[in-house]
Order: sequence, then C-alpha cells, then structure tokens
Amino acid sequence: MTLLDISNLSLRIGTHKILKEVSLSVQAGEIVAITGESGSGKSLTAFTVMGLLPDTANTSGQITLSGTNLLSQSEAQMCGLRGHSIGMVFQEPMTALNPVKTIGDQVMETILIHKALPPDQARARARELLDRVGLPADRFPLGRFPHELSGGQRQRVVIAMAIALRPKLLIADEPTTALDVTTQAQILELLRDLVREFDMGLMIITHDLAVVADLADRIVVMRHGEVVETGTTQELLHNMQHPYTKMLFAASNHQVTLPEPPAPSPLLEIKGAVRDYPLPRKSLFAKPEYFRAVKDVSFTLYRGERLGLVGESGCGKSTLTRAILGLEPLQGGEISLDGMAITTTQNPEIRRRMQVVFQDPFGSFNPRHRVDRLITEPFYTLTDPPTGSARSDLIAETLRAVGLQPEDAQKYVHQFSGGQRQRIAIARALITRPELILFDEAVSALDVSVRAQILDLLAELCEAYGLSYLFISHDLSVVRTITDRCLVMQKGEIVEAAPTEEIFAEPKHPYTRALIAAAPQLPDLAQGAA
Amino acid sequence: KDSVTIGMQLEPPHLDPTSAAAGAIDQVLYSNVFEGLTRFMGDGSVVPGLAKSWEISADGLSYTFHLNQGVTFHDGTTMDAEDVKFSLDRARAEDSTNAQKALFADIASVDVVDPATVKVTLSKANGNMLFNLAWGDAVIVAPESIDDIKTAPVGTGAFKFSGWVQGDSISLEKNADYWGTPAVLDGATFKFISDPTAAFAAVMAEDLDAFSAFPAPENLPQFDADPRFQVLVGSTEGETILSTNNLKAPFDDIRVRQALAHAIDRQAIIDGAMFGYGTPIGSHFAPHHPAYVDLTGQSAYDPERAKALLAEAGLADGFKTTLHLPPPSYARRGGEIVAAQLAQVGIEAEIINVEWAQWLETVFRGKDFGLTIVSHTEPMDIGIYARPDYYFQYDNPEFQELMTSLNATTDPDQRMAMLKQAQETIANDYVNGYLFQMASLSVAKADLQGLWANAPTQAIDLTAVSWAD
Amino acid sequence: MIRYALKRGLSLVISLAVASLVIFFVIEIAPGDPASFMLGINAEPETVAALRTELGLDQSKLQRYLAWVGGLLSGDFGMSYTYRTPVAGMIADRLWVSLPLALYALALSTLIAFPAGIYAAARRGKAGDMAVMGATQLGVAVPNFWFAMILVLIFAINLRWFGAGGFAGWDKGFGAAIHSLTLPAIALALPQAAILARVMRSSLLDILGEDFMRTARAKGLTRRQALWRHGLRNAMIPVLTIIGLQFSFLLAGAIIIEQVFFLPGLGRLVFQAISSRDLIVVESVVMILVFAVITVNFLVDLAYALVDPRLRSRT
Amino acid sequence: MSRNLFLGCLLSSLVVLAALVSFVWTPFDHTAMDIPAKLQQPNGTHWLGTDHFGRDIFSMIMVGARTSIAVALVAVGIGMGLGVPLGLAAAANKGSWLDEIIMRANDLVFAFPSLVIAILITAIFGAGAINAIAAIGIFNIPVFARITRGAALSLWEREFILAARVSGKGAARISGEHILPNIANLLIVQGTIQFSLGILAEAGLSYVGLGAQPPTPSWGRMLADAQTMVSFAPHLALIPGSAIVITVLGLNLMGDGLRDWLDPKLRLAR
Ligand SMILES: Nc1ncnc2c1ncn2[C@@H]1O[C@H](COP(=O)(O)OP(=O)(O)OP(=O)(O)O)[C@@H](O)[C@H]1O
Ligand SMILES: Nc1ncnc2c1ncn2[C@@H]1O[C@H](COP(=O)(O)OP(=O)(O)OP(=O)(O)O)[C@@H](O)[C@H]1O
Ligand SMILES: [Mg+2]
Ligand SMILES: [Mg+2]
Repeated sequence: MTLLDISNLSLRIGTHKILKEVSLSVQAGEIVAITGESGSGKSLTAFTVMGLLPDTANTSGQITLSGTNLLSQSEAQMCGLRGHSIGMVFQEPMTALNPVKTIGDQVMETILIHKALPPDQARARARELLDRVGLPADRFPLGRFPHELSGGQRQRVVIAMAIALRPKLLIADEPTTALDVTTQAQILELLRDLVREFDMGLMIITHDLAVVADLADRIVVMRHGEVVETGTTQELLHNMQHPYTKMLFAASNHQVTLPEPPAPSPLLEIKGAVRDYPLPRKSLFAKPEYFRAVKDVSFTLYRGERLGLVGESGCGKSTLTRAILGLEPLQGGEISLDGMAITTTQNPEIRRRMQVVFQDPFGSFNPRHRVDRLITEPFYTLTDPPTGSARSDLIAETLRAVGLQPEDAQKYVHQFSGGQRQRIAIARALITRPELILFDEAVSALDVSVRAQILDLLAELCEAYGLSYLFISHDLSVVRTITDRCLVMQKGEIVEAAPTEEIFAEPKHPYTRALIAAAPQLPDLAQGAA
Repeated sequence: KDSVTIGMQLEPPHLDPTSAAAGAIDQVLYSNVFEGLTRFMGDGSVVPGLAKSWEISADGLSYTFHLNQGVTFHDGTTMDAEDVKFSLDRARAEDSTNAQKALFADIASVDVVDPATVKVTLSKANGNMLFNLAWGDAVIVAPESIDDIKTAPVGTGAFKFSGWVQGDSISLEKNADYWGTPAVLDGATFKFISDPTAAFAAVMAEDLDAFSAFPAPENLPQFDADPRFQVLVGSTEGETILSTNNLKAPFDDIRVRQALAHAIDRQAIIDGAMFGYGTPIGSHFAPHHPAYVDLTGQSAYDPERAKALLAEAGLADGFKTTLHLPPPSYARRGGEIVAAQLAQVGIEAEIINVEWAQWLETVFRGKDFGLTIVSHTEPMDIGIYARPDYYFQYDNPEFQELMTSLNATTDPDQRMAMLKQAQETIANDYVNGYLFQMASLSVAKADLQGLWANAPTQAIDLTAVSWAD
Repeated sequence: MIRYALKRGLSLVISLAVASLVIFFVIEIAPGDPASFMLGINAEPETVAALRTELGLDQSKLQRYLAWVGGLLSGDFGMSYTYRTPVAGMIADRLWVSLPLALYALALSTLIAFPAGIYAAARRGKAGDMAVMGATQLGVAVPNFWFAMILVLIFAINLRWFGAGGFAGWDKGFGAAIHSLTLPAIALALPQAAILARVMRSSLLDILGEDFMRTARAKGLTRRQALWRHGLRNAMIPVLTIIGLQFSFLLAGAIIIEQVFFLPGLGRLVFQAISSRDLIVVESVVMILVFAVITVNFLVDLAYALVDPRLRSRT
Repeated sequence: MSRNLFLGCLLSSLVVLAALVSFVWTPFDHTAMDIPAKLQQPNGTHWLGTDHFGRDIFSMIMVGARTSIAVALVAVGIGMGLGVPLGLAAAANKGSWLDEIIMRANDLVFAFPSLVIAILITAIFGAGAINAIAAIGIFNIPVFARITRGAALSLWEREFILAARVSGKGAARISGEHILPNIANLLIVQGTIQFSLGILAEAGLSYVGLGAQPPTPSWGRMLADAQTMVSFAPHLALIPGSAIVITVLGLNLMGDGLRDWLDPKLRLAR
C-alpha cells in the first residue's frame, strides 16, 4: 500500500486559490523531492498533510496515510498522528526550537505527548536519538539550550524530535536552505541514512535542484500550485517533458560568457587587512578581548577584473566588504582604491568610484522613496549632480540598461518583484559609473530563473561598461560562471587565490577541496535535456 | 462602649503645643493632656485651670497664682510652682521657639513664692493676661520630660498620651490619677483624614464616632437627616476675610477698597462655598462676642455702587490683580466666587492657588500679593490691625493708639466701648473685605454627648464627653 | 551573571549619586521655609530664626547636602524637620503600608490579567477575545481615583463590606490588615490589570507566530498544549517588563489612592512633607523610591535570566 | 479601516469638535455663576445640569475638553520634540558615550516617581496648566527616546541604510532622510497612546489641584470638586468622569486601529 497518497488536492485560503488538483504519492523507504520556484505551493502542500493550515483554509480532494483519510480526521485525531506517524522538519533551525527549554526536554516532549514511554525511559530514548543524529552525550548533554548550538546542530535536534517515534512519514521543508554547504551535506546524508534505517517515507521540499538530483528517488515539480511533472529521478532528469521543468534545470545550471578582461592594472589593493570586533568583557577589570573577523587579508583587484570571493557563512566576507566600503575601521593593514587610501572618513572621490549591491532585494531600499530617488542616492557624492532633464535622461538610460522601463522611475519598490528589485539595486550601483562594484550575496535570495536573468544582465553590463567587481557568494556554481579569478576565504583568512577555472579544476587547499566536494552538483544534463 | 474614635483633618506635626502653630496639636492635646494656669471653656469663657485662684495687684502689674494641690504629671512627678516658672520662662526666652511668643511679651519676671504659689510680674498692664495664659501655647510642661515632648508628651490632664501611628492616628488613655474630675471615657483615638470625601465616607461607614471641624459643609444635611448622626453647629474665632494689600496700588485708594467691599455678595459666598454655614461680618470681629457691632450694612452688596466708586478712582475700565488662595476649601471655593463677583464690576482677579508654605513666604512675609482669602482663627485678634508691618499693611496711628490704650484698660465697660470703636474704624477704612465668621461644624454619633459645639480655641476637649446609655 | 550583576551594580550606584544631587537641589529651590510653616503667622521673626538654627537650616546648602548624603550612606536619614523623629523610622513605618499595598495590588492585577490575557489570546478574534479586550480598553481608560470613589460609594457606604479607608495596622492581625487594604488594592489593580492583560495577549500572539510553536504543533501538541508549554514562558519577557514598571508605579504612584482611602503610606507622607516643606523627608523618600525603582528594574533583569536561558550565559 | 479605528476616530473627533466649538459657542458662559440655581439635575435649560456654583456643566465640559487636549497635546509635543531627536542621536551613535549618557539619563528619569516630581514642580513654580504640561512632558521624553532608539537601531541594520552610507551620507542626514520617515508610523501610534495617557495624567494632576487653575475648567478639577457631592449629586462626578473615559477610550481605540492599519508588525512600548 502507498504510504502517502495525495490525490486531486485543491486548497483555497480565503478567495485565493493556492493548490490546484495536486496529486502525488510517497512509498515507504522512498525519498520524494518536491521542487519549484518560490510561492509555487510546496510548503502549503506539506502543511495540508500535517493538518496545520490556517483556519481560513478550504481543502478538497484526498490525502491518505496508510489508508487513513487525513482530511476527514478530527483535530484531536490529527494531534495523535502528528509527531507519531508523521514527523516534520522545518527550514529555519535558528528559530524552530523553543529558546527557553533544553534540547533534552524538547526531544522528550514528542515521546511524552504521545505517551509512548514513561518519563525515565523517554529520557534514555532522547539520549539515544541525539546520539543517533550525531550529537554525542559528552559534548551535547540533554541540558543544553538551543542557543548554545550552531545552526546545523540545531537542525539535528529538530530531526531527532521528528524521528523520535519513528514516524512512517517524514516531511522536510527546505531543511538545509539556511545552512552552509558543508553542513548541508552532512544533514542530507543523515536524512538519507535515517530513511534507509527506519524504512520511512521522506517528502523533502527544496528549490535546490542539485540537492534534488542528488538525493531523491522521485521528483515532483510544482508551479503556481500545480504539479507540472513527476517521475523517478533518472527518468525525469534525462527525459524532461514539461517546458517549465526544462527551464528550471537550465536556469540552475546557467552559464554566462564574460568578455575578456583587459591587461592587469591594480585598482583595489588590500594589504594585511585586519578587522577585530570587541567581545563582551569577561570581568569588569579584565582586558577587553577581540574576535578577529578578518585576519591579515591581502589581495589586489585589477581594473576590469571580475573577482570572486567564496567561503562559508560567517567566514568574514561581509565584514571585509564593509571595510572596503569604508563603513567600518580596520585594526591593521590598509586598503586603497586607485592609490587613494580608504578610511572611514568620507572621501567623496572614493565614494563616487565604488558602489555596492546587497543580498536582500527588499531591505536594500527605503520603502518610502520612489525609484528615481532611490537610484539617484549616489548623486550625493557628486560635486555637481545632474539636474532637470539631464537627471531624468540618466535615470531613464540606467533603468533601460538594467532591463527596466523609464516609467518605472515613478513607482515604489513594493510594486516590483524580487528580481526587478535587484535590477533597481544594480541601477543604483551603476548610475554614477563607478569603477568598482561590490556584490555581497547579490543573487542568493533569488529564484533560479530570476538569478539566471541577473547573471545575464551582469555579463551584458560587463560588455557594455567594462565593469570591475568583487562578487561575494557562498554559491560556488554562481561564482564559477561570473568571475575570472576567485579567492577562497576560511575563518577570516584567504586560503587560496587562483583563476576560477583552476580552482574548480584542481583545488589545492584542503578547505577548498572540502567546499567543492560538499556542494551538490547537478549532473551534466546536456544530452538528457536535449 | 467607653472609648471614642474622632476624626480630624490634619495630623499634628509633633506633640509640643508650645513650639508650633499647628492647630492640630491643640486639637489633640489641649485640656486632654496639657493644661495651663487658666483654660477656655466651650462657651469661650476663661476659667481657672491648674491655678485654682489668683490675685491681681491694683496697678495690674502683678499676678499671684495659687496652684491646685496634689497635681502630678503623667510620669508621676509633681506639678508645682517650679514647673510653672520653667514653662513660662521657656516660652519667653531668647531662643524660644514658641509660635505665640507675643502672648508673653509683657511678662517681666516669674517668681516662685512657694511650691503652690507663683507670682508673675508684668512690665506693663495687660488686660488680656488671663486670656493669654489660657492658650494652648501657654500650657504647663515639666523640665524632666521636655526633651521628649515632641513624641512623648507628658502633661497633667485627664488623659495620657498612649501612642501615635504616624500618618494614621494618635491614641490617648484615661489618667487614673487625675487631680480633678476624672474623664468618663477610658480612651480616645484621633484619626487623621485630610480628604473631605474620605472623611464623609469614614463617618458614613461608622468608622468614626465623631469628626471635629468637618471639612465638607455640603455633606452636613445628609448627616442631619440621618438618625444615626447629630450635627453640631457652633461658632469659631475665625474671621474669614478678603485680605487686601493696603500699600499696593490701586488698593492704597480707599475708594477702590470700598468698591471691593460693595462688589462682594457675602450671602452668595456663604451659600456657595460653605453651603449656608457661616455668619456675615462687616468688620474683623466675632459676632458671638458681647462687644460685637453689626457693620455689614455699611458694605452691602451693591455692584453699581462699586462700579461708580471705581470710576471715581479713575478705574472705570477696571483693573487686574491677583488672588492668592491657600488650600482650605473656604478659600478655594470662596475665592472662585469672589473672583467671579469681582469680574462683574470689572476687576479681573487672577486666581493663584498656593500651599500654606508658599502662602507664608509670598503673601504673609513677602507681602507680594493683591488679594488673598484667609480665616484668622486666633481669638480676639483685632490687634493685628495695629501692626503696620502686618501683611495687609494697614497703617493708622489713631487705631494703633486705640489698641495701646485698650491693652492698658481693665474696666470692662471702657474696653467694650473701645472694641466697638476699633471695629468701626477698620470698617470705615475698608481695610479688608470682611466675608463671614466661620462656623464650627462637627458631626458625631447621635448618642455621643459633651462635645464642644463652639470652638473658642482649636481643641477637642474630651474631659466631659460620654456615651448616652 | 556575576559580571552582569557587577556592571548593573555600578550603574546603580552612579544613578543613585546623580539622583541624590538632582533631588537635593531641585527640592531645595522650592520656595517656602519649614520653620516659618511650623510657627504660623503669629510667630516673631527671631523665633523663626531660632527654630532654623535648631533645625540646622542655617548651614549652607553644600554642607547640608554632604551631611545628608553622608547620613544616607551610613543608614542615617536624618531627623524630620516637622515631626522631629528619625526619617528612617518614619519611612519604615510607611513602607509597611505601601509595600504590602503595592504587592497586594500587583498580585491582584496579575491574577486577573494572566487568565484574561491567555483566554483572549487563545480565542483570538472570537467573541470571548472581543469581550475581554473591550473590558481592558475600558479598564485602561478609567482614571483610578474615580474608580476608587465609586468603590467607596458602593462597598463602604452602601454595602458596608469594607471600611471607607484607613489602615487597621499589622498588630490587629494579618486578616484585618489585608481586609483594610482590599479596596485600595482593587482600585489600584484594575487599571493595571487591563494593561497587563493586553500585553499578555499581544505578547502571546507574537509568540504564537513563532517557528517553534509550529514545531511544537508538528510534534502532536494541541493548540492549547503548545500555548501553555511553549508560549507562556516566552511571552513572559515583555510581561515581566510591564510588571516591573507597574510595581514601581504602584509604590510611588499610589498617592492619590492613599489620599482617597486615607492610608498612612509613603505617597501621603511625601505629599504632606512637601506641603510642610519638610525637605529632608521629601528628599529621603524620593531617594528611596528611586532606589526601589532601580532595584526593581535590576530584579526584573535578573528575572529575565530566569525565564530566558540565552541571557543566563552572559557570564 | 477597522471597527476600532472607526469608533476611535468617531469618539476622538467628537471631543475635538466640542473643544473647537467651545471657542465660538457654548450654551452658557462657562464661568457664569448662579448660586441659587446650583446642583441642578440635567434639564432642558442646563443639558447636563449645574455644578455647586450653578455653572452650566455642559459648557464647562466643552471648555474642559479644550484644556485637556491642549495640555496633553503640548506635553506629548514636548516629549516627541525632545525624545525623538535624542533617540535618533543615540541610535546613530550606538555604543558610544553619547548613547550611553542618553540612555542612562532616560533610565534615571524613568526611575523618578512621576507624580511626586509633578507635585514638586508645582511646589516650586506654582500650580497651573503650564507646569502640568512640563511635568507630563518630562516623563514623555524617555518614552519617545526609547522607542525611537529601538526602532532606529533595527533600521540602522537594514541594507538600505548601508547603501546610503556608501553614498557618503552622514548620520544626521540618514537619520532625517531615511530613519525618521520609516518610524513615523510608530511614532504616530505611540503619540496617540501617550496623548491618551496625557489626558489621564492631566486629570490626575487637576484632581489633586495641580493642573489648570480656576476659572479655566478642567475635567479633573470638576471631578475633585464633585467628589464630596457624589452622594447627593452623582451627575457632577459621572459627567466629567465619562468625558475622560470617552476621550481616553477613543484615543486608545484610534491608536490600536492605526497600528493595525498602518503596519501590523509595529512594535510598541507601553
Ligand atoms: N497563510 C496564508 N494565507 C494566504 N496565502 C498564503 C498563506 N501561506 C502561503 N500563502 C500563499 O500560498 C502560495 C504558496 O505558498 P508556499 O509557502 O506553499 O510556497 P513555497 O512553494 O513553499 O515557496 P517558498 O519556496 O518560498 O517557500 C504563495 O503564493 C503564498 O503567498
Ligand atoms: N558587529 C559585529 N560584532 C561582532 N562580531 C561580528 C559583527 N559582525 C560580524 N561579526 C562576526 O564576524 C564574523 C564574520 O562575519 P561576516 O558577516 O563577515 O560573515 P560572512 O562571511 O559575510 O557570512 P554570511 O555568509 O553568513 O553573510 C562572524 O563570526 C560574525 O559573527
Ligand atoms: Mg516554502
Ligand atoms: Mg555576509
């Protein structure tokens, strides 16, 4: 018998139709991946199975778990099933745990709430579970609080909670999106092992096609609340039917061609940069201690060069960016742009020559200003900024350059999609024709298809304006296509620097190798997709 | 029931009647705990106290007091002539902190003749001496207990001080060894309730047996109608006046002061502020006194006359002044009405509500005011008009002379005539606006008897109080 | 934790030092003189001067400030100008009324607010929620002195269940004392309860939207179980802040209520002392109140650490 | 627009309307006494009856609205006018000595017992509307400074502020151009709440005799005057009491409604 069978599931929230006739199934011991762009209804499908929809939701269709119709269960019956027969793991490990309860209590709670074991045995069981997910007793006693664990460790606790009663079905909604590539690899490995070991069915939701390809037995592709295609991994990868699926995979593996960089002449020079953050004092009279976020970093970015910077979360990439922008002081070393030293005292000349694009497409804009005002903010650095028609011409030209319309100048950011917002951010960075642009995780928050468009845009702009940029990302596949040369950063230090292709072809530093190995790779689909 | 709980508005700051002006001290202690050589009775007469009798020399300069025998203080020590000498000398000493030091100003010396006899010699004759010695500020205290008098008063009275819960109450208990007629009650508690609403509620809820000087006259009809309670309405020594700064323009013009007097409708003030309790007065003198002359007609309510007088004084368009009002409701409410009445004749009086401390500083000592309303509660205090530096700054040598001769006169008929003349003089000069004589308003349980209805001085004399069976 | 406590202790000391300066000099510029207040209008000027000397008011301001602060440090608050008893004793007596009253009111307000807030949060948007929230809106809007007046009218004068005011005293027994504090405590507590219930509700609703509440439900907890086991403790942080603020308010802000119920509390003491210009009492009481507020804040901070382990690790 | 907001606006505008109309018209002169006609129950001539001096209560309530609104509004204005810049400055210099001093000073003001200070202020400068405003205003400063700093700090973390800094704008300019407009909603909502608290505070101060002085009518003083007469003329206390409740209720409902309407994610200090 099928473990989970969803047939013709439709979902309405208020007047909003969200799921349309969704059908899919999961067998025991099988890993089914649901993928698709943001907002396609992946999470809500999972919530429907769990019976955790908002009160205003309206469902039709059928969901059976080992023959029981879940949609006709009462709330009390669903409570009996949740945690017992169906376990769930969520995306955000940092907030998925109650901060005021110990991890032991939280894992035990699943067992106690279903009265599966008496308290003392439940405790022993919780211990076993934590051991099983890789949190050994000596380092992770039951009395630990969530804030004492890293993101990956917390995600393990959440998994331990979800599998405590060996549910028949485990649902994981983007379980690794918030984690590093290396941690992600470990968590995925753990999930795979657990499925094999307990013969569970796993429904994993992810937008990362590489993960999907790597892990899943079967793939379900969703768009706009509908299942557009489904099939076993091999079949689907090599024989995509639906154009949306094809587009999705193509975009994930999107490659751009950059123009040749000009002959090297130094633009940005960083020598022995050091950045310390003061730590809270240990005692009143103790010497203040420091956390060194950037340790003796030196490199040169040449005019016209596209330089990549990769490394795990927290390795100091953003800190370095802020130092280059002169937003925070250095504790050692120096940074200069075209021979001029960069300090935190505002030098308009340097400001004009350097711009930045951030990760969050919405947070980078003052929601109360119109686009024209937003993108002309860098004019503040100019001694005589253009006014009147010169100004509106420049705005129009810049907007066109990033693929928007001159009319968009009068709109507010909330009227744009995520990808369009990122275009506006690039327009703002371009408008003063800076010599250097810093991209800090500029495409990480975007859907794959949108990301592909932005990467294309960057390539075009390189062609048109001869851009130089520093492209910071933890996503190796993106860095690989959009940069000429690449730096690898670990714990505040640059451990390797080489032309991009060289790094990927023959990484020298062990950390670089680990990073590349951990990154899930889409199989080469060239022939399959054709 | 053999004890009473009596409400009063203010709490005594401390318990030494001889070193503070606070009426609350006398209310609790006068005649109950402390006694003087002479004392006031409920009708205002002065009778023998610790002195059973006295002789006055023909020139009026020497008083010989014969003390009661067998009088002991509450701590067991005897009260004799030494204690009298100590008390009077202390009150008039250089570094005395007696609030009414002027009462003793004419005493030249106090001599012990024998343990039961004291001779007081005056520097000049003073017809008021026996009256002066009846004040709470002149009570007899013992040198042994003087150091702790502020917290543990030791007197000779029919009640002993037994405890003080600060902010809440003071209790007294019967003095079994009292030298005179012993008290009927076994004990008494004075509870301090400053808020008028709270006072009403406490009496209504029968938390109290009586409330002396009930602060809200508007509630009295309700008590009167309630068979559980009796309302005692009597007289006080409080002349409530619209004090006027006689030196400050335009009040230095008698026509303006007269206009002021005619602009005021006393009855409206009594009805509005005191809900009908109080007697209109036309001069600074208590109506219950035998020498009283009714002069209210001379300053009858006549706004037209007032306007005419103002016009005569060149102030046809009126003028602006200030009206400082201390906290009691007679002043605050009365002030609002006065201001409204003055406005009718074109005088714009800006109301400034002040606390007593501020009133003393700015109005009384600083003399920085135009008008103010205050009740002068000291008995027989017309003499203040003879002090040109007194805050209303009335300077009339004729009147001052009159007072000097009054003090030197002992003949009752002559004194009577002089007092009448004094009343008329200040009424003719329109020194202040004379509003009304304050009524003494108390509420008690219907079966409580022997409380003073009048208030010749601020006292809650419990020596004759008892419960009807 | 110790480091944290030390740091807080230091800032407490600095705050108190600044506060003592501010208090002393603000109060000293008030016009009016305790000596002439006490001696009334018939006093002779030299009598007033004699009393000023006796009270030590003839010394310079700086001398008096130093003497006062020096006294405070050694636990001696000085002598009241008007009452002539040690200020420390007076304050202690009054605290025995004010402190129990504040605690009583706080307990009442918490007892009312918690169930009301939790009930409303659990029934968000339903009729029960609307009713509770409507009641709290009204509770916040009603001035407490007005409410007190109505309480006295109903319960003391008409029904005669309680005395109209006054404090029975602890020597009359715990029951009698508490009975006499009941009406004032209710008058103080209801408006506070309304505020607290609103905070409780909104704080719980915030928590209900947190990810870990979803995790809890995914484990099989019912809505109610999730609310009680996971929601409540997390929701306590803003609630604790409000409780701390309310306690400070109840201690110092009960003046009007103490007036209505003629309770011998701190508030009335300071009110009386201001009008009699008993400056040393005013200064000391204000100082005590500031100290109490700062201490309560400190305790609230420590209480945060109890409910929230994240703060505990700030060693 | 939610029901709360509607009801709140309705009640508040009613009160404001009464205050405004009172400038040009009241049924009677609010200061005119008619002692023989005192303590009348509501009737055809005096719609809400007369007080203990025979003044028309309806007129006094109308003019009293003016007093309450003026005092509370100016007090909140002072609190905002000083508190917001302080909060912005503290946030812009997070962790610096300036921030530390501003926040400590705030804590200190918070630590002072407000009513006692208000009484002291009036003891020093005399009772009156101006001093009531000052007393209420002072305690509004830290409220606004605190929420401004809190909200501004989270904005300073936002990327659009970084972008503005990259464009070379200074802290003051960023505070004015980017921070302030983005916390305006929050301030408006907190403003309405403080406004309602101000009205309550004014009533409390007037009740103990420290607010606006006669003959200017004030709701709190009307209550205080009425309190001894509740037992035989309850309307004297009920009417001003209800006026206070209606106004405060209206403002609170408006504040709540505005918060939901402007931004459901606003966090308010209360
Ligand atoms: N509580 C809700 N009320 C109304 N609409 C909702 C609700 N939750 C989600 N939606 C809408 O339902 C659609 C599907 O949401 P869902 O969260 O399932 O997307 P998703 O595929 O998981 O996207 P993502 O990859 O971003 O997590 C979206 O358009 C979303 O805006
Ligand atoms: N203001 C700060 N104070 C103290 N430590 C900080 C501060 N900002 C960053 N850090 C620490 O410095 C280190 C580097 O942070 P940074 O933000 O540069 O990392 P990152 O490489 O950009 O990571 P991510 O990929 O997550 O953005 C981290 O360990 C972080 O905790
Ligand atoms: Mg999702
Ligand atoms: Mg970063």
